[in-house]
Amino acid sequence: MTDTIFDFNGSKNAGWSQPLPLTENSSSHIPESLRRNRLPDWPRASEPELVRHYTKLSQKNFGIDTGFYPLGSCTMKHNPRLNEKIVQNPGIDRIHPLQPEDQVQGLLAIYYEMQEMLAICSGMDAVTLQPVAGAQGEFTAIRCIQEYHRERGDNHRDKVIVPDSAHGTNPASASMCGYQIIEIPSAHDGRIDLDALRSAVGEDTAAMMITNPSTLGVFEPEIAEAAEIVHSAGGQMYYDGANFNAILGKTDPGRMGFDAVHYNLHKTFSQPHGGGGPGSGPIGVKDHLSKFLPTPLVGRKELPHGDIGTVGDGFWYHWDSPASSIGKVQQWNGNAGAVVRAWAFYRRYGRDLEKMSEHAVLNANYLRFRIMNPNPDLNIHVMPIEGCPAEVVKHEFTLSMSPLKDATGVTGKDVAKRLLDFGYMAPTLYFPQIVPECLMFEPTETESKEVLDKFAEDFHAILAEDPDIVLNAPHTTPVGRVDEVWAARNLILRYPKDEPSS
Amino acid sequence: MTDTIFDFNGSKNAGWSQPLPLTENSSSHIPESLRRNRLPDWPRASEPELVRHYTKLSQKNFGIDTGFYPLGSCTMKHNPRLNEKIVQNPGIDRIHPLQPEDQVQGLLAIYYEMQEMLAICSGMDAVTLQPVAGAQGEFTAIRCIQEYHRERGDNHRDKVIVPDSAHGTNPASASMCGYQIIEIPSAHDGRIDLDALRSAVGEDTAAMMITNPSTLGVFEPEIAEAAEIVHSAGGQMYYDGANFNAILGKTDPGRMGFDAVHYNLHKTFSQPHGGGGPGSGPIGVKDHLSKFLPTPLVGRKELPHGDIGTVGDGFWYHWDSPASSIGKVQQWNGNAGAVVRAWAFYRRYGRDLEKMSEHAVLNANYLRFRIMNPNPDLNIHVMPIEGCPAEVVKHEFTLSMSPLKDATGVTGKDVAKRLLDFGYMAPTLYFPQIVPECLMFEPTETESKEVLDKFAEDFHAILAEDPDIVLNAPHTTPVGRVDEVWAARNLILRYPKDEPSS
Amino acid sequence: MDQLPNLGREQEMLDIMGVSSMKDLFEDIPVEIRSEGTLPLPPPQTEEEILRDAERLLGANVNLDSRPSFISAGLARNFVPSMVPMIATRGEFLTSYTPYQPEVSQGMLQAMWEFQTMISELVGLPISNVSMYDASTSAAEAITCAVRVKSKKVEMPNTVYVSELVPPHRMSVIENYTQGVGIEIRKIPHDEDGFLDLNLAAEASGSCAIYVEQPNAFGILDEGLLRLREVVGDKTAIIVGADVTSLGIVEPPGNWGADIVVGEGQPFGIGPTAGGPIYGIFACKKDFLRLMPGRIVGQSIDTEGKTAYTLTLSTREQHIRRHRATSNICSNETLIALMGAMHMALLGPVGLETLSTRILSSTRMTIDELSSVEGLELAFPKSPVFREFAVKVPGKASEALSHIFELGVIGGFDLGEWWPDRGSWILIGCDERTSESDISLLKKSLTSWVEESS
Amino acid sequence: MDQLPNLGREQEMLDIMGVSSMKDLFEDIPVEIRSEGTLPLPPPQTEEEILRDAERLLGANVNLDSRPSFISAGLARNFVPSMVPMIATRGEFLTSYTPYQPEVSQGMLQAMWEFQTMISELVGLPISNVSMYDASTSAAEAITCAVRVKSKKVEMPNTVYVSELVPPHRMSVIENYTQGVGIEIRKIPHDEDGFLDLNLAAEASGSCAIYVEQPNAFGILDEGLLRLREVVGDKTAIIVGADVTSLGIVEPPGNWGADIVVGEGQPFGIGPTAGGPIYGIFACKKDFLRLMPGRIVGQSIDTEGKTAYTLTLSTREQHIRRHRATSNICSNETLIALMGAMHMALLGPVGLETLSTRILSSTRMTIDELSSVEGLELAFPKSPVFREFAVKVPGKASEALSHIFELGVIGGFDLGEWWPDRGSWILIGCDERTSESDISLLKKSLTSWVEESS
Ligand SMILES: Cc1ncc(COP(=O)(O)O)c(C=O)c1O
Ligand SMILES: Cc1ncc(COP(=O)(O)O)c(C=O)c1O
Repeated sequence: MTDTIFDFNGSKNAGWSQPLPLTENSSSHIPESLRRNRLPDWPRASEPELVRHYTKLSQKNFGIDTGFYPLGSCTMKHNPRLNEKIVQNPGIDRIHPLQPEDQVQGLLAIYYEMQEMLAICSGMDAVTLQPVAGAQGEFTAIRCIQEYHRERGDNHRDKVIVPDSAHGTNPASASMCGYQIIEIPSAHDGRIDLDALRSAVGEDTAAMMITNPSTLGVFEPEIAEAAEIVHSAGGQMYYDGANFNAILGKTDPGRMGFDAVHYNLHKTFSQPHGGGGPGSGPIGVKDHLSKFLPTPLVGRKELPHGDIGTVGDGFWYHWDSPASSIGKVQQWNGNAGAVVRAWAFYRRYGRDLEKMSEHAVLNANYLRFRIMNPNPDLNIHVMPIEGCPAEVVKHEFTLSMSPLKDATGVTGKDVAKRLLDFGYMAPTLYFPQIVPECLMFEPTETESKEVLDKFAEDFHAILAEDPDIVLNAPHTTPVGRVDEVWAARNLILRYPKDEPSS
Repeated sequence: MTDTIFDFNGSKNAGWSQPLPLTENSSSHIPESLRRNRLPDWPRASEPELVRHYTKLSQKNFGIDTGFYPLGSCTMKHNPRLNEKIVQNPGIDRIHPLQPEDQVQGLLAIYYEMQEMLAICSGMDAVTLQPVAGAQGEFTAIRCIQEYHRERGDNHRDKVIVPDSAHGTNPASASMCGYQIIEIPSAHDGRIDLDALRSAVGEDTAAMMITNPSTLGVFEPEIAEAAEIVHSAGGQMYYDGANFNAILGKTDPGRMGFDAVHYNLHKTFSQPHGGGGPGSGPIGVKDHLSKFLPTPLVGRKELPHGDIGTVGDGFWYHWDSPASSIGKVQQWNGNAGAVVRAWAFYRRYGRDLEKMSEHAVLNANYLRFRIMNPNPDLNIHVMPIEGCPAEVVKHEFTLSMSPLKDATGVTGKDVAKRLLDFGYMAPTLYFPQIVPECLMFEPTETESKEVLDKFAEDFHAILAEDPDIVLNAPHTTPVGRVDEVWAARNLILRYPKDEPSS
Repeated sequence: MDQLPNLGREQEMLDIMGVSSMKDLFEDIPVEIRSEGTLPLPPPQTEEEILRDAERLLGANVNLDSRPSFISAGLARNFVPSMVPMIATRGEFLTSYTPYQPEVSQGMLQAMWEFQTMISELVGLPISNVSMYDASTSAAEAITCAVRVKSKKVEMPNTVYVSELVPPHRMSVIENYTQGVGIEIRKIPHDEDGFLDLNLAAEASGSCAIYVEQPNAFGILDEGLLRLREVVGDKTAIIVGADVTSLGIVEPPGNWGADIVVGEGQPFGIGPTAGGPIYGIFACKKDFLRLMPGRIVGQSIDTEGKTAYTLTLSTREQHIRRHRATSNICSNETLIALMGAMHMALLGPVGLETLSTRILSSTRMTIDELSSVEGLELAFPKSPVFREFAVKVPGKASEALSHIFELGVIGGFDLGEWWPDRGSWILIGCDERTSESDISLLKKSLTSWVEESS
Repeated sequence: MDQLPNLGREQEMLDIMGVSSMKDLFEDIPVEIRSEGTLPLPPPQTEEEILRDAERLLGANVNLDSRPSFISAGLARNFVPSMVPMIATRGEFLTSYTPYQPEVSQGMLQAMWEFQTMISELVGLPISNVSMYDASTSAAEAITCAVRVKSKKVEMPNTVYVSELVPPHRMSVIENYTQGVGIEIRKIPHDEDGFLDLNLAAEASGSCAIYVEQPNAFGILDEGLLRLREVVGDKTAIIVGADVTSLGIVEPPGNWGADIVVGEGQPFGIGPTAGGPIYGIFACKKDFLRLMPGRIVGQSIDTEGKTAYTLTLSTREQHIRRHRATSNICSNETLIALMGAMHMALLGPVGLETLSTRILSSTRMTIDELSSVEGLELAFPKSPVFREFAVKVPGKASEALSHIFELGVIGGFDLGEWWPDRGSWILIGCDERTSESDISLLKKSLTSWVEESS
């Protein structure tokens, strides 16, 4: 019906009803030259129209709630509704980050608990909750490492090593700190190539950034050796925690030899991803890096009389500034709302977070097994090959669709689009780039066996299908395959005119 | 994927996690013979599975939020989200109806305000908010009328008169009180037939039940005469308030001569209809009936010192019992949540409720005009005829699709089904029964001109369409036309067995 | 005004219609009955202002979660999982109405069909409708339904026996619903342990129906009811009002002969909400199906044979059968029943059992604690109870309750309000959320009252 | 555990795979680095328990709505229409991620394209991205973006001038984002009225960019900025940090020469939320498009020529361009931007104007009231302000604030925390919800402090 929100054509005065201003003619206090003459061409709509508009838009959007979302690396697990309920509390929604400590003891207590919990789970010594996304966590940690080297007079270290399988944010974050990126190739099985690493490290190595399980979903057994190599060259080891979901309670980056790590609360700890965010990317560091952390952190003091009031259970929570803090990476104290959600999620598992990882890994291995072992009666053109020939995977795995492409011309992207027709979100496509025609699957722990069985079955059906159907997929989605090249050529980035109206 | 909720097959122990019972072995306090041996076969599911299940079900459901819902008589207007927010307040959600007055002053204040407002708008003297639906309001009012006659020794009055155009609940409600129903035919234009009424009334007339505007959406100009006729026979006049949306601030049942009226808070006052309810059906009565109202009502007393506290603004609110109350029609105090929502809705309009009615009527007349005046270039098979040839309608109107049926075999029902394909809810079908092949349209005040224009256009498109397409509609809905006869023959009323498992 | 999309565009629309003014649209209302001037009401408010007033007013109510609370008496202070209201109020559910067009209402229809199944499983009867207004109207309509089904077949047509312990408010609803259609209600007494007097209940044999509650108004679980079928014989319908949350540990009435089971659905799905909207459950045997009240969803097929759901047996309902309908119910409590379905599905069989056990357990602990308070006396010390129990205090219950409220405890319900001769009885309700500290505060505060008043 | 559908079914799944135990799935972790035993954390909790703890903890925070509150300093105590969070948290939005598959993400994509348009209209620039993390990172990335675009074309590459009144926390973010890539930041002073010193600003001519704020940290609207383009010449990018809610009455920076406008989007769509999640706005002229950070949605067509939306210009982003990306931003603040879009759409042009006027109005009234308090002194009595203003108190701001907090008022922000030499300055923030009674309580409490402390 209405195509865009700008098709709502209420009267000149349409808009949100508000109480009257406290005084009249306040605008006389603004110099005339500074006054706006023409209001923005925003829609003139009523609540009924907008509720329907956005409801209808939502109907054209896929979420975990509407179907299986095996988007690898992104950990699209169920978002418990309790967490959404909790953040409606005015004790978080209506809190200003600059309120004095005594007004926000409850929030600080949650922050403190989260700092502690994340440190414990990762084997780190100190945690900040300030970074608001994984990428910002990376940036923050690399900044801390940068100051660490600087403080030691190690000013010549200007390179950061990343495997070629790393997520794009790793090199981008390091590069924003001014580092040169050394990309090292992976071994043929997608694992770290220690020889390549040995020849890459040197006196100019500031840090290495790596995730484990790797972006291929496979645990890197030689991680301790890698850390050893980097450390002995004087570099620092940075753990990209996007894959943390796989290993809680089983191992931790501290044991693996890392000095710093980020967590994606929107992955491991279920903060909803909301069409791209918000996220939250706390970082944990070992002692030697802790004084560089962004300011402030939450500390606590035991109160003289242990029994004083209920909130702090005998503690006084306060903001602390690390001695040589890099300062701020976000203006406030990070995405507090995401932290509170993650706290609620964590509380639901407590020490059983390990079970979460076990089930994430169980589901990934099960799905992989199901996909790789189709019913022999099916007429499958050709099977994909594993991105990594490991016996077990962790919480995700990759498949190369190259054989299919060679045999029928159907690419990984075509298969991905065809999956949409079956009511699934497509797996991550063409990442990591080292696996040709890569599809990356991460079922997460919150999918049932039945969903995984059905997905494997549907996947097989696609592999057995007339390639033409797959090549032209999707067929049943709100729009057909979208022309991305057209978009980039025409660059229609707003409605309808090219220039704002005022 | 999963067909029904019973396809979730979690482990034996799957289910909602709860804190442990306070004591062990409490079941030993229940005689063994009374203990349940086999638990119900409820689904064994996790939150992730259920969120998705119900989200997917919702995707197969049409609401005002998803499209135009011109279901006549039901007043499917926008449901403001503020109202939903307000009822999440623990001051309503977590209140017990038996709490003493001093614990619920705020709620009683809202009740009082609503009683007053409804009395004012309808020209009645007293209002109870206890009935939980329009039909229950009818029943309650007829009960009051019954006691009124009884108290006067008028025990022979055993008949209630309803026009043949009345809603089914009118005769059903009166009949539940033990009354015989006298159905009087409407005049040829659908209006009340005063002669028929005159010959129907008599010493046995307990009441007449009627709505105005009539179920044809047309104002009954002779309503005062009708009231006169009934009153002079000693009967009482009951106003079915389902069509109250049309007349606020323009006239009221008090002026028209009614003694009792119900309001549908879920129609006029925007309580969402939720797939069939909840509703709320307060009634208002004139003084002579007020002492029979259900118990309790809310009263208030001015406090000795006017300035005592903020809630009551100087008043003390209390529950009162009418002198000859019929007692209770619902165990508590009605649908308090619906009353609070309706209060929030009312507050948004205040004395401008009249604007609401104006726009409801404007929209209905506009839509009627648009539908009855198609673009002459269109190849419309045949136009519908008006259910009532009135110059203006009120908030709704009826069309007879008989000409179409005669010309092409396409029935009102077929057109209704075809409208679903265009993304609309169908108008009310075959009600009132006095209009052959009746479609009844009520756009409400919350639809924009653009929506009405488009609807008329699409309606014309259907009238011009190949009848086969319409006869086999709908074509794009989650399921095709559903076989209602099959359902009634096979009576599969639960899953999957016929008998409960225990 | 942010609710009227056509505000300020009236003239444009009138012009298209060829109508000159808004006034013309109301010319059909005779002058004599037209309202004059503006409604004598306050001016409109904005969302901000309404919300502020709402928070002020509702915030002034004492909510049950704000302190230890022991008031139950037919409604439950429950815990509703966060998912339930969030998903049930999705616009597709919230803003829909009766699924007259099944093709675009499969979501609600299927959910209600699943609801029927869960209720059927819960109470042990094959048929369930999709909700009545509440427990009281459900009981009332069960009685009229039983009379419709049985009157022609029994010795005592139009006669129904009802336990004398049905709470008076519920009884009043039953009376309103039955008085006009000539149904005679006869009361059956209970013995001093609160059990139904089975000897006198035998008199119901030959009547249309007997209505009893399990647990009853004092929370008592009555083992004798297991013999009720034997006592009243095969022809008289047994209608049982049940506490749905007891059915995780208590034998469902369907298993001991109930023909119809009714009750308050509220504990599954929604808070007590000051008494509504809540929903009643109604389940029955097949023989009652065609004369039962309310809405029923059936499985069916569409034109292509695909499974589909639809309302069925609508010929019982008022919009078809008019004054011969089995009930006048039209708008009902579907949305709340949907919340109930979600809650039941989340619980699962084991969750239900846990829930029942928790309630029983806290009831027992509360009894044990109060038993040790000198001056308090259990009204029915020997009878097994669930959720509620009556306690006699040395003085007026109302005064005891005011006293302990001052000490921060909502201590139960003054039974004198229902039965004046029980003015020293408090009905204490426990639930899954009752904590040890709640119980000890109740005990402490009651003790202090007993001490002060003695 | 109600979150793991396969709990208790592990063996069944392992059997199918031919794996004997869960342990086997973790055999690939070398023994030396395996964790021993259970995580040293408390046991799992149920939803009931977590909610209880959350309410206890969060309930202990003093929320801004619980009393008169005058703290702003870059975030707004706003009023968000009820519709916004309810519709924005529909699962289809809430539980989706980056719309990599546009075919099933048209909803979010279109909403974001509409968001871009509204921001573009708001600030008067043709291009908008779909949100940065917050105002501070948006400012920081605007600076690095401007340097990328301008460095090769200006006399002072890698040099950016920044107003000295940028709040220190924001400045710190800017420093972190710019320090490593060799950008030199030079400060421009303000005069005693709080206006940018335009003579010294002229030095920025020839640099890559100048970053100023309107209103600035003291709420001051600086008319001189209208001449900034003239002062710095054509080659230097003008970056303006704006209060989005001022733009209903204040001329948008795009109209007086800004190349990039950044700011805090929070006032549209979400409460202050203890500082996050919020979102930053970022809008620019065409020349910056290909080197700007963040996500952009473009209109396109599908295979049948139907209008469709998709992410575009992704080659700027890290997942394609890796270390040469224009930013490392990946997960961002889309959902909050969606809330912003809804809020802006609800307001409409006239609603925006009203909102701005209300804020201005309450600011003025607060100033007027406090001006009459003996002992208080406006820091910039002559300068026009919006939303905030600085007031000097006779003593320590922190003590004044503690005092009035005891009297029930959150009185503003102690500017000594940002600038130690302004330890007697309070930054008082007003907003659309400030009421006359709030103002009079503020006045009363400040007066009482002045009196007591003098
Ligand atoms: C492996 C990996 N590293 C880093 C990131 C960046 O995290 P964020 O999106 O939270 O910035 C991601 C996110 O997709 C990732 O998958
Ligand atoms: C004209 C009319 N009267 C009465 C009713 C009954 O109201 P309720 O559904 O609230 O019981 C309706 C409802 O549809 C109606 O349209």
